[in-house]
Amino acid sequence: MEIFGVPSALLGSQLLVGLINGSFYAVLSLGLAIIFGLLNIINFAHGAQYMMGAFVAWIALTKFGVNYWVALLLSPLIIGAVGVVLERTMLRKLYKLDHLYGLLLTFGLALIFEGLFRDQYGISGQSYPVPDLLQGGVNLGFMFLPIYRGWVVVAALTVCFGTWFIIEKTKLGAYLRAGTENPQIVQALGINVPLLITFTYGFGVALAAFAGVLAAPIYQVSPLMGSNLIIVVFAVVVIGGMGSIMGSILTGLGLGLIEGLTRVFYPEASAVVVFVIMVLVLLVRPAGLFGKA
Amino acid sequence: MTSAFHPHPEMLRIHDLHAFYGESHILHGIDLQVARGECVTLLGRNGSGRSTTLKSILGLVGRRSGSIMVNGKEAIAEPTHRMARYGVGYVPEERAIFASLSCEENLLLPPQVASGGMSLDEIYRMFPNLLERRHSPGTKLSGGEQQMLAMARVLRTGAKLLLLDEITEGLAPVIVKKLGEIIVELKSRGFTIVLVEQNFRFAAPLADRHYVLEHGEIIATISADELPGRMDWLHQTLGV
Amino acid sequence: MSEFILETNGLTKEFKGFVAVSNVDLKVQRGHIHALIGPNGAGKTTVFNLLTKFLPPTSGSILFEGQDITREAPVVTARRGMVRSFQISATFPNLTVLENVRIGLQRTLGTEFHFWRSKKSLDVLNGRAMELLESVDLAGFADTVTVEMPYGRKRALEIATTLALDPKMMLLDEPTQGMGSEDIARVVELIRKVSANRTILMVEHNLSVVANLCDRITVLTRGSILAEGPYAEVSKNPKVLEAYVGSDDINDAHH
Amino acid sequence: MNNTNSMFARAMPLLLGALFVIGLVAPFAVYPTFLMKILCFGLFACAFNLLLGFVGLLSFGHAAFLGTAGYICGMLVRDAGVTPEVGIVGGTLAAGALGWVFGVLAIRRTGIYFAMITLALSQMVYFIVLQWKATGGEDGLQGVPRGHLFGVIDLSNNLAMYYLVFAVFCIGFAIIYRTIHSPFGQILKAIRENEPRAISLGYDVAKFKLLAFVLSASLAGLAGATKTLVFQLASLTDVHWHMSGEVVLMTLLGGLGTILGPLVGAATIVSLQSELADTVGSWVTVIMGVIFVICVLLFRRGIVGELQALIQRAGIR
Amino acid sequence: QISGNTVKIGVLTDMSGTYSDVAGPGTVIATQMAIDDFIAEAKPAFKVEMVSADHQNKADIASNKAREWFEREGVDTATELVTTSTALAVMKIGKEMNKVVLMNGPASTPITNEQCNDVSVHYTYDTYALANGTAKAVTQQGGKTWFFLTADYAFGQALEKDSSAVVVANGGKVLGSVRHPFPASDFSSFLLQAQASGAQIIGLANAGADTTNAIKQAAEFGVTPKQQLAGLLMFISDVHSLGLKNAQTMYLTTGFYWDLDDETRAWSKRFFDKHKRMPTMVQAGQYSSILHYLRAINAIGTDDTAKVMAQMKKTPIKDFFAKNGRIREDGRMVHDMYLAQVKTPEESKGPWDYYHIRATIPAEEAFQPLSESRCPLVKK
Ligand SMILES: Nc1ncnc2c1ncn2[C@@H]1O[C@H](COP(=O)(O)OP(=O)(O)OP(=O)(O)O)[C@@H](O)[C@H]1O
Ligand SMILES: Nc1ncnc2c1ncn2[C@@H]1O[C@H](COP(=O)(O)OP(=O)(O)OP(=O)(O)O)[C@@H](O)[C@H]1O
Ligand SMILES: [Mg+2]
Ligand SMILES: [Mg+2]
Repeated sequence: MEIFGVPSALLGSQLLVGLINGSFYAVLSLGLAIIFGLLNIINFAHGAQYMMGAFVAWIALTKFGVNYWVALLLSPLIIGAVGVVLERTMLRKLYKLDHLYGLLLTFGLALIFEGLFRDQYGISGQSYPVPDLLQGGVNLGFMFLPIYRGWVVVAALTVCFGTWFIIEKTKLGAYLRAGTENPQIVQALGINVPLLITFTYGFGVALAAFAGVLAAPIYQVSPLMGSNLIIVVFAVVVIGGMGSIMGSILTGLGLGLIEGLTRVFYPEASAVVVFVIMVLVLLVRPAGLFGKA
Repeated sequence: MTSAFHPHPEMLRIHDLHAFYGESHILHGIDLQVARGECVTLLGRNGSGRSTTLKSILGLVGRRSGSIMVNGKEAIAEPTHRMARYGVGYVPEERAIFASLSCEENLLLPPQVASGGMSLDEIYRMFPNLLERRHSPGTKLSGGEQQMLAMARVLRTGAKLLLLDEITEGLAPVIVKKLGEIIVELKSRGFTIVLVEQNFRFAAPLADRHYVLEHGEIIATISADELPGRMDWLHQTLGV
Repeated sequence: MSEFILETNGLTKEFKGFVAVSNVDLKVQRGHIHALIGPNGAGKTTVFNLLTKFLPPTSGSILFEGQDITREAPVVTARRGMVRSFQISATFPNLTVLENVRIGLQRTLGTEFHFWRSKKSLDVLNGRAMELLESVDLAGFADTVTVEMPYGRKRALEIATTLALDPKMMLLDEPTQGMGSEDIARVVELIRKVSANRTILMVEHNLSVVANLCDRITVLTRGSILAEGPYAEVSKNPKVLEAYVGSDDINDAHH
Repeated sequence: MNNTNSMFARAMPLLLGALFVIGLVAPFAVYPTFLMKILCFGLFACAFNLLLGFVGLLSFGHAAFLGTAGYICGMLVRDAGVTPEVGIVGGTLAAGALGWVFGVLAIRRTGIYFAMITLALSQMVYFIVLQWKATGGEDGLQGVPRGHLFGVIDLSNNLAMYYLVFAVFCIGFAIIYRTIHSPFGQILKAIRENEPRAISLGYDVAKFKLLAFVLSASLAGLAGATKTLVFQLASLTDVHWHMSGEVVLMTLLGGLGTILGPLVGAATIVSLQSELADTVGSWVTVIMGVIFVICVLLFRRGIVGELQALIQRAGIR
Repeated sequence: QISGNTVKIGVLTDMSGTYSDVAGPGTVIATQMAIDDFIAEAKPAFKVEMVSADHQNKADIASNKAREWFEREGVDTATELVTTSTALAVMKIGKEMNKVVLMNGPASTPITNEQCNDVSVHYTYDTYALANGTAKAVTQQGGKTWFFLTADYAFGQALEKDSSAVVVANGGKVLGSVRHPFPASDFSSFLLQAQASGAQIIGLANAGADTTNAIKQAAEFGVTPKQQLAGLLMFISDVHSLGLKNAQTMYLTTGFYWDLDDETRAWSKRFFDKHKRMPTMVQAGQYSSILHYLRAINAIGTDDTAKVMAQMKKTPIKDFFAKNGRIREDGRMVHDMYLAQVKTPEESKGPWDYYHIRATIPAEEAFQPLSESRCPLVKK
């Protein structure tokens, strides 16, 4: 069977691949959205932190023999802790200022991180093996699905929906949302907002690192792995609008799918399709799909 | 010693309080005391520093110095979120309703800092408007509804020392009247209240004492008994 | 010309099933100071938002000077001469007082997009700007940077800036909110002064201000008009007393 | 405070005059290509600053204008054989047109959104430039002849080229200076201070921002087109988002919202880059990052801003 | 006769960017080795100095730096110049200022075709040699059906076009191709298309991180080893970073491999001691080119550009890098190239033991023949 001249098996497999990429977009844009939500900062260092997450896993494996599963926990913790330190020492000083300073600071940090890793590990990147448990793949009939990719989707979606649940359905989440709007008053109501902010940043960063570890066995672990990805994720965030957590998750997944389809029907445009969609969405809904104007 | 059984008779004692926003020095040594169950007002012209006094009790100003004793304990060095644990509740001038939370979520948000916080039912009985709009997003409420919500929110926490900044602002007379009744009731329940008000007609019958501020200093203290005799002076200084 | 500068017919606004403004027929007579009062949540601000196009009505129409303006863009309505003030003070804080007023006047020159022209070309407006400042007693502050002014004066400046547009009609939403009594008196005088030759529609909870200023009052409850008439009449209406004042003596509601 | 402000206002023409004279004699003291590079990036940063410093819009996609104008100018001069001034004008117009497109899409949002939208749009331009055959892809647009100005003056002479660049810079700078001090600039300032109020006074805010954006884009394009002639090439780095970041750094380092800051910032960064290239090798990015962080944390007024503050404090005392 | 009695060599390379592993700091080390070896061997009457700079892959920085070097610092030759955009820019400056330009890192063929000039030498390799070598050898060895994964920009497209022609010329068949954006990180969609095509060989018409990611994901999706990959532009540093597990059995063409013979092993060991990595062909070529240049100056006793160029072109090149090399009039240095197949992890005996050399491609066949040249200097 063919659809627009493309065998349906190929189409099915592309949709699945799109979903896998969408999972990465979702985790990354979720982290960005959370940080933006509470700190009002666009975390330009998100891509670098994603890269560092992957590197920590790689270093842990090659230098200390720490396996994938431990790294999946450890790396977000370590990078999250780095995030906590950054927030305490630097970002904290910027909250009273125009938001653009946060963007500029994290941009500078991204340059530093990428530069340091580049200096230390060179540019070519390192290989991280697929964990033994997830080796191989299953034949779905229409495609060969590497088990690891399946795991990525499951892990990413679990984390995304878990996060969504915490933020939308728990008291902690209500503090977060309220703190986003008026930290002073939330403080006056007796909630330790500075701590909340610190941990939110740490958590957002940890999400980036988590995505990094997930990515390590798929992509080469290289110092620049995050720097191009992050701009696409920014576009995803613009398309989704910063309005809702669920919005950023769904937009991430959706754009992964659309990108996957573009790669079949018109691969030349697959690099720009996200940006084209962004333009179209902005024309119709300046605040993004889920954003509040 | 103070304890739950022997509460300190003095709920709030402020001594030589100075406050700054960046370079500008706003409060120049405020002194005041409020006993448990009392209601006092801060009067003054626009910009005289009344709101700033409340904010500096909570640590919401740039910098502050002096002494703030709450319930007998020094609190000047405490961060804002700890002040709430001292039993201080604050209704800000600008209401600060959270837009991303519904009316009811706004009410559910504050943690209980002490026993005796009001239940939702009690709140809705007090402010029927809120019951009707309970699922509306916070900022979609009308100005007056937001004002009620801000007041209600603090009553939920169980805070016993209430710092209320212009709570009648933008309210219809019918609600203002209701608020007056509520404050009387709160007093009778042992709440301590510091009121900042422009609406003198509202504040006068409620207060045990009035502090008059000018340029960040207290220029007069007038007790309820003395009030009739000082009305002329108040007229002159405040245009009341 | 009709005696009514502004008319609404069946003006209605629903928010997700909640009717905030329902079937309001409001008529504002030319030259009047007209007050819109009512309990909280009655829909006053929403009516203002509808009139100035910050919100689109669900149904009903708005006529300004006999023209249907229901579907116009906010800027267009503003240029027709219906200008609103904001509840928070709306000045340009880092411009001088004179420059603030000049921003209001500048559109008359038609050079607002001329990036190649010198700023000095605006000096021709200074005379008119000073006149406006004098009319609100701010001439002495002309060169002050606006942030440094006291609250009540900023309010006056805002009104002067609005007057620069020479509006036919001004909409004021709680103009005395947050003011001390002395400033209230000043603003009341100001409103009275500028109301010459123009129409004013205001929302105000301070009934002494309303009593003092307004020619006609519309009382809104739950989105609908409850009563309308001059102060003396409305203030005796038992329904109004019950819904709005909460006692049978209107004087209780004065600040 | 007012006094020192007006003191600045009075000193400004003197200062600008002095700089003009320095600019005239500079190529005899300093390597002209280097100066030309500084002037091109200086103009680029000034154009960027017009938007960020005076309208309050952070565009993170200004490289798109620099680069597009550069490529268009290069193609016009190299492939269509027009004279250099036509190339420059063509490039500038192209950048202006692109600026209009960007503006229409982005102007409705402010703050960080605006930054992200411009960034994403410029990334789109990057991909187009990369994939389009005529641009030479990764090899860049090479071998653009400098040609003869008005068909007469031979620009392959470095000194002649320098004076053209200097003239272009002065024109661009004058336009910016005038824009800031024009009736239009006055409205921009008002919009920046209180946007809802400006709307309520009947100004169509979006149109003002759009015009400012187009102006800024065109001037960035002017810089880019000129730069292509100077180096006789246009390359992908000009449209890459790192370039957008660099111009922010230049402006920030020099002093946001100051008249001369961007030029000073550009001169500093350009010199630093060429110095660092020989000495520290791979640490260039790290050092740039550190400068960014320091600027944001400790040095927000930038070089010129700090100097002004210093003079002001001295003046008050 | 030698300006300032000093020959000053400028190494302009990518010290930290995408190509820093292929060229970068290693080429600086190689240059210094060449200088030291030359001084030890020839005991010249003149001094030899080196300067280096990071062009950050930016053509304007490269051209600015080169101009400054030539004008102000008495640099006699600008060398290395990885990435074609910087190379082309510096070639123009070299021509304008009449200085020698020795290129090792850049890959594109226009350097010795449309853009060629008489002061430039393109020394180590070019895309034609790599693509041609791989495509031809693989097709001849039985890889008859091809599918291309192409980076969607000028360079990738050229690589695909050249290789397709060779495949067809050698009796193979191209079943299709897919263009992927550059740079890309996820290749699964494209690999699935390649898989669906059923081609025996998947030609990777891309470079650097794109290539390595594609190879890695090909293994993941089970594309390899059923189908074989052919890297059209790959270096030993790429294989090193991928690991043999991912790269095994793929074909590539290289101008140099450290483990060819005693000479290459000896030199590479010295290099390894300094750099802690085995040399890439660019780094080895850099050494060879610098030595050739210095020997030419020493032989004629002048650093006059035209004379040096003539001497370099006249003298055959024979060292551990180039067994029978020579520089043609279009500036192309031609020498033997090697078709390599990556070892499996089991076959590898230790670190950096990566290649089986499957064939030697003679110099005259390896590069684009002069008859096809588009360089104006070539008289036909
Ligand atoms: N965030 C701030 N930064 C700088 N100055 C401030 C700030 N907030 C208030 N001020 C200044 O502090 C002084 C006191 O302000 P405050 O708000 O306490 O006055 P108030 O008596 O409550 O009057 P109002 O009726 O205006 O609320 C005023 O002069 C005001 O300009
Ligand atoms: N955007 C909105 N979405 C949903 N409900 C709204 C919205 N705006 C207003 N409302 C509701 O409509 C009603 C009327 O609101 P409005 O602000 O007009 O009241 P008001 O008369 O101005 O009251 P106040 O005197 O308290 O300012 C309120 O109950 C409010 O909650
Ligand atoms: Mg106050
Ligand atoms: Mg209202």
